Amino acid sequence: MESTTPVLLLIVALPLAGSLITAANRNRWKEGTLARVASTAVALSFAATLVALGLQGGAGGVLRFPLVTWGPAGGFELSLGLLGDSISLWWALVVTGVGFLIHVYSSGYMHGDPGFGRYYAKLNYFVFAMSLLVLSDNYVGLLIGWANVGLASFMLIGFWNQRAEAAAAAMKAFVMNVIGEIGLILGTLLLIVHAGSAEFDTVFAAVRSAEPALVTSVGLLFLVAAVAKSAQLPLHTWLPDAMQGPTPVSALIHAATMVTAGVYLVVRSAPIYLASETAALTVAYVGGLSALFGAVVALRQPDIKKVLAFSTMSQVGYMMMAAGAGAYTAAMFHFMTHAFFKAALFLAAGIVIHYLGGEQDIRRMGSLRERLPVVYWLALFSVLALAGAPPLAGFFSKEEILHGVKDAGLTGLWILGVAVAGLTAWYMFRLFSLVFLGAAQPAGKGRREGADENVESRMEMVIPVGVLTALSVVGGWISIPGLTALPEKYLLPALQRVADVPVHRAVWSTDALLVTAVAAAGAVFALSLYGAKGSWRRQEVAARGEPGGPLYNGFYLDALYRTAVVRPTVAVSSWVGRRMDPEGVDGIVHGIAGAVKLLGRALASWHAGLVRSYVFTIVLGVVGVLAYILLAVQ
Amino acid sequence: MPEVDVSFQVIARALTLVVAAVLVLIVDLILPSRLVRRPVAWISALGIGLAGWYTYSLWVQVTPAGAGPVWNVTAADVSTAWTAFLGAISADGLGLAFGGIILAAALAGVAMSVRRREDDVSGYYSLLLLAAAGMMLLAAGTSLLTIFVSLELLSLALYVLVGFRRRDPRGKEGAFKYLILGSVASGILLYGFALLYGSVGSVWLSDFQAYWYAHGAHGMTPLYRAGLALTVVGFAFKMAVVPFHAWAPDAYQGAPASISGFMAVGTKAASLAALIRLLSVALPAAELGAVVWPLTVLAALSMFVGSILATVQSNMKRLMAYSSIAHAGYLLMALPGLSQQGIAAAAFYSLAYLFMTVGAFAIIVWLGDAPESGSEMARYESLFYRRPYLAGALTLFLLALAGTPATAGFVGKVLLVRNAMEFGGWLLVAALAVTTGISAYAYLRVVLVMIRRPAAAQVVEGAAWHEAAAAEDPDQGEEEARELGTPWPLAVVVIVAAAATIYLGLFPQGAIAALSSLLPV
Amino acid sequence: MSLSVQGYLLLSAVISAIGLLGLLVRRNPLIMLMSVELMWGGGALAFIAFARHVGNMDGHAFAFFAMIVAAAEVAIGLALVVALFRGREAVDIDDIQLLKG
Amino acid sequence: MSVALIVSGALAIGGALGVILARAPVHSVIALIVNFLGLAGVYLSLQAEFLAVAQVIVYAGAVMILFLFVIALLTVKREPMERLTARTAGRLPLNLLAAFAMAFLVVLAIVRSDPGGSVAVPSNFGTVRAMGETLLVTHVFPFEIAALVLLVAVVGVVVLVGRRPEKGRE
Repeated sequence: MESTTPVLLLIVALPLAGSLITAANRNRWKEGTLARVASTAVALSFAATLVALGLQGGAGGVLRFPLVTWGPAGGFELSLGLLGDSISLWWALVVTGVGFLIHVYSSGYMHGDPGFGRYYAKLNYFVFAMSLLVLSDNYVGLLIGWANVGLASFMLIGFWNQRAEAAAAAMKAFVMNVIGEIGLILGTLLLIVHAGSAEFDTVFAAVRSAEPALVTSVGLLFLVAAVAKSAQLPLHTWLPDAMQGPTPVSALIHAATMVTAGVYLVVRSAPIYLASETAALTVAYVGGLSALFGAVVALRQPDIKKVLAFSTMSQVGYMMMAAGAGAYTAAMFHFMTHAFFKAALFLAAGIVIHYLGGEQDIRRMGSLRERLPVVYWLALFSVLALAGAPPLAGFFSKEEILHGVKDAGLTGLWILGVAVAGLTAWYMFRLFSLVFLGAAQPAGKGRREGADENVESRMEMVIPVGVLTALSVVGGWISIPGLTALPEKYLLPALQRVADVPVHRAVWSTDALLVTAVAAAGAVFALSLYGAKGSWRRQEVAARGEPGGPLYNGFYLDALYRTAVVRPTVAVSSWVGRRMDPEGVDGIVHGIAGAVKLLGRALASWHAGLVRSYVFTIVLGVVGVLAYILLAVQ
Repeated sequence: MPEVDVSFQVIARALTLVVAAVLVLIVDLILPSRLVRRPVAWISALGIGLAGWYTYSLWVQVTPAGAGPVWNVTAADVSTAWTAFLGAISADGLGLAFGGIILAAALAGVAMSVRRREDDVSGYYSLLLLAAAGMMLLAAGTSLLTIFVSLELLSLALYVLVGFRRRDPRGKEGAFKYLILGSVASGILLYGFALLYGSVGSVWLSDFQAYWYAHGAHGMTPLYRAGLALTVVGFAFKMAVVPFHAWAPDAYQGAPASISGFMAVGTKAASLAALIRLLSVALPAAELGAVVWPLTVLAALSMFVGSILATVQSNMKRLMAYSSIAHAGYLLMALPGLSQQGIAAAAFYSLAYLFMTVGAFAIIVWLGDAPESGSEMARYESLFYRRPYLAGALTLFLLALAGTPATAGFVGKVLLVRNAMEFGGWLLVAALAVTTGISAYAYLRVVLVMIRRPAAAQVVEGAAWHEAAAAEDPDQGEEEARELGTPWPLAVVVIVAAAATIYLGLFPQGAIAALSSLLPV
Repeated sequence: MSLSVQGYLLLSAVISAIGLLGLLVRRNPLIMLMSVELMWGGGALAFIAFARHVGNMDGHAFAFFAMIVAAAEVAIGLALVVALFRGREAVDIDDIQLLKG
Repeated sequence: MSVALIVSGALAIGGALGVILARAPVHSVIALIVNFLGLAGVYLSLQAEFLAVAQVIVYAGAVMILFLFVIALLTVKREPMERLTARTAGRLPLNLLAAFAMAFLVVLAIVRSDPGGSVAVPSNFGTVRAMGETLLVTHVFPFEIAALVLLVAVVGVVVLVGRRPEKGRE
């Protein structure tokens, strides 16, 4: 079932139009008008996506809209077009839907910022770029969207570009993205050369007959791209820094949509990964290790947004793990649920930060339960959803992923995944306790300049969080094994259209009990340590240098955990977080950049302006060319 | 005594330029000097336009739509109908296509020069026209003599133009270095031509083919090899291929930006066309590897040196010079296999390079072209907030040079990569991949400078610099530029270049098809 | 009797090489220009030797054009030398080094 | 091999060495004239009469006079010489090696090739009349381009040094 419809173009073009209009009138219109225009553009785009969903005519349906055709000329043919199959529309739905909520939220969050119009223009531009990425029917279009998404993210991270850290963070994100883009460009070039086209269907048909080495190379190159965009090991360091951007941006880009572009690339390229086990397994292990790494590092982060950032890295790691293991529907399902609860958490964090006048250190918060009761409840449900408490959304999607990984025979990764589920509950409840429970800490107590006491009455901010939390609660019910199982019914046909995808059915199993138990243990553990009277809470709070009571009054349990589990974990966590992270991985990136610069300086000194040395260089060149042509070839 | 076949049709495109150059000089003698500026610019533009018309009308005849080029029908047509002066010059697709690119660059050069305030405008325009004529002839020359003399015509004119900037010692310095190194290269080329002539016994390229028919593989004597090697070096120098590139940064930085833009495109296109023509007749396909392999290594070297050094530059013209060195490497990717497809890729990339580079240089002119290193970057500081459209256009050109999808630069790179892969140029593909990343960093540094909001101190410093520049040299500086207003030709150059960069990125098939059979058979 | 073509070629190669060496070791721009002349002279000699060898006068034409072009080049080169070095204490190419990197 | 040829060749090489070894530019000019005269002699032995004459007139005459003018122009106070520094001394062997390597390769190509015997040439080979036909008939097109080269040289020199008196605000 294929049909052509301009609705696809509308999904992409509306945010672009919104961006241009907002940018053109950014200094002329009032805040309210700007916000309304930009939000309407995205809302219409969301509506267009729903229309497309209706036109699609069932799970196997494919919508197309051709844009540009190149060739056939010069021996190859390229065409740019839009594709609306189940995978694309699934992604577009989340991008425009969550994007709309965040647009609404931003009108409150960015209220009074001098760059208000600029902000909305960029936010709209991001939605455009992201929808272009997911709706393109070929790798070149995907690449164009990919590059634009990178640019949008660069501009939004560096939005407050008067701040040196913001500019530095933007630069870092950009460098990482460029590394990824090179991988994508090279992979695309290889495919174009092999298949004579970049169009998905043609490429996937050609992949069946391609040499394994070529397919593996493409798979690994795409993995490089995905790793950079999705903040996976070892190119993840930009993500925590990216929290320099406004909080709604973090919610939209660095939690819900952009970082999952890597997952989209892997899922979209499923036929390539199915043809190359090496590449697929690499994806799975990179994902698994990233999931573990993110979770471990998140255990001790003091910054509310950084905890969420590392959590994102960890959760995207889950998705990559699933995609690598062949459980594509599980990866896509988790993408959707994660978008709901992570966006909700970020937006809730934004409210908290606003309330505290810009404070982001969780050790200085506490007792917000009394003062932000609505946010408290909303956050609680989102945290539960992320931690995997049944029957909230995260429970179902995580369940499906672990099941898929186990089915694929990757027992090691499965164990790792279960452990990460425990860690997830642990760090989330640590965060939750430190922020909402216990006694008020300085920042929570006193008034600060710029603090917004009435933030909870700002409906444009609270309602989006409420909607997202509600989705986090009910979103998982679309995939109750044996009952609804909507994702696999809807998404599998699109995959099966291009490749023989193994079917991982979501089923109930006793493993669910185990995972839930592990997560519950993590949660209980965190609550006991960081609850109102928790010993670790006091220790951490004291560690920020405030006067506190006795450091530690050891329960037996505490002492046991402390020596057997907590201390090693904490040690590893802080070691990984502090040493390896900034110095190791960053060091490599800086090292490469530094080496290029150093090489540049060295080469530049060769161009010191001395004619004789230039002549000398020429003579050397002549000798080389002459010697080769004269002697080497006979 | 042979009858000389004078064919106005074949030489009209170069002749028009020469006539325009002479007219410019005559007008300068007639009119009082304060009235000269406008008429000579118009004469130059019209001369180039007319040359363009002649090029186009020949192109239509040589490559009739649908039928393919004439020589594909009968090879004899090439040697009789479309050559002149006993075969000293030809009118074939290769020369016409690259000639069109050269003319476009020359027209842009004229348009970028209308704000120049030096005296000697007539000298300036006439030299520009003569250099363009030399490039046209180089691209079309079919005897070693024509090739050599027209190469020297363009070189000498450019030496003077590079040193044109009045009272700026940098221009003279760049010009002198360019002259010395260029003479060395010409001497090497001359020696190479001598060895080729001695081996073949003729300076006509048509006799080279006869030589290979007669000798077969035995034609590859040591003498011939040496001649070939020295010849290749001569052209590589003009294209600024590493290690024969050292003149380029100095010359580009010292020259007026309008000239840098013109010569970056024109010299490269003309030399590449001549090199392709020479290799296609002077070597049978089986022997091509002997020349292509060393060129491949040099191409990879060019990409690396060009892109790495571009990352540490603090002068836009110098940065563009290193970018041109890297691009010389990319263009050489067309040579492996020397196929129609490869030449089409080179021609397309030259066309793309024309728009990207001319556009970038037009913006350099727009902002008040300056030869210093370091302080020059102050002009680009926070440009996005002062002149968003200009900054946007420059960003587009830089992104295109880096090879971003949806721009002409990307399509060109795809075509070149495809050719290199087909003929086993894996080294080139790998070098292109790595250096694309490095050069992206170099170009984006500029974009970041434009995005960055200046700290207060920097603004003062920049302003002070402008004042100092204005006091020191009233011809230059952005203040002055603003005072003069933006001449519309400059705006036209930027708009056309930007439009073409995007158009060729989105709809390249027409251009690729038109360029798909340039190789003389 | 006359020398074989190889003898003439060796002579031309030696003269060209001396010219090249001059460019490598001398820093006086005037002498550098003269060294360029030497290189070109060697090239012209090779052409004339080959012309005699292969028996057509294309080589003579080439040598003649090389002569013309060299003269033109020297004229421009000297003009630049005057512009650059007038009034300087030492005439040394290493002293003009504004452009580098 | 005639004595005249040996002497001419020796003059050419000796003159060339003189150019690069003399310290004062004037001495180099004289050495260069010697080189040109030697080359002219060699041309004569190759039946290139016209070129031998042209060599003497164009080079040894006009071009060398140009050099002397410039030397005079630059020497209002003192000889136009390079500074007496040893900045390049350390690199001299390297430079020698490079030039030698290049020359060696070219010589190798020359020696290893077998050009065969020279062909017989008509009696008017290299005469002024034959030269005229070559330049004005066979190669008339490059000849015209060469005229443009000279035009460029004229315009170029005017542009570079012979500026009109500067007007306006300078």
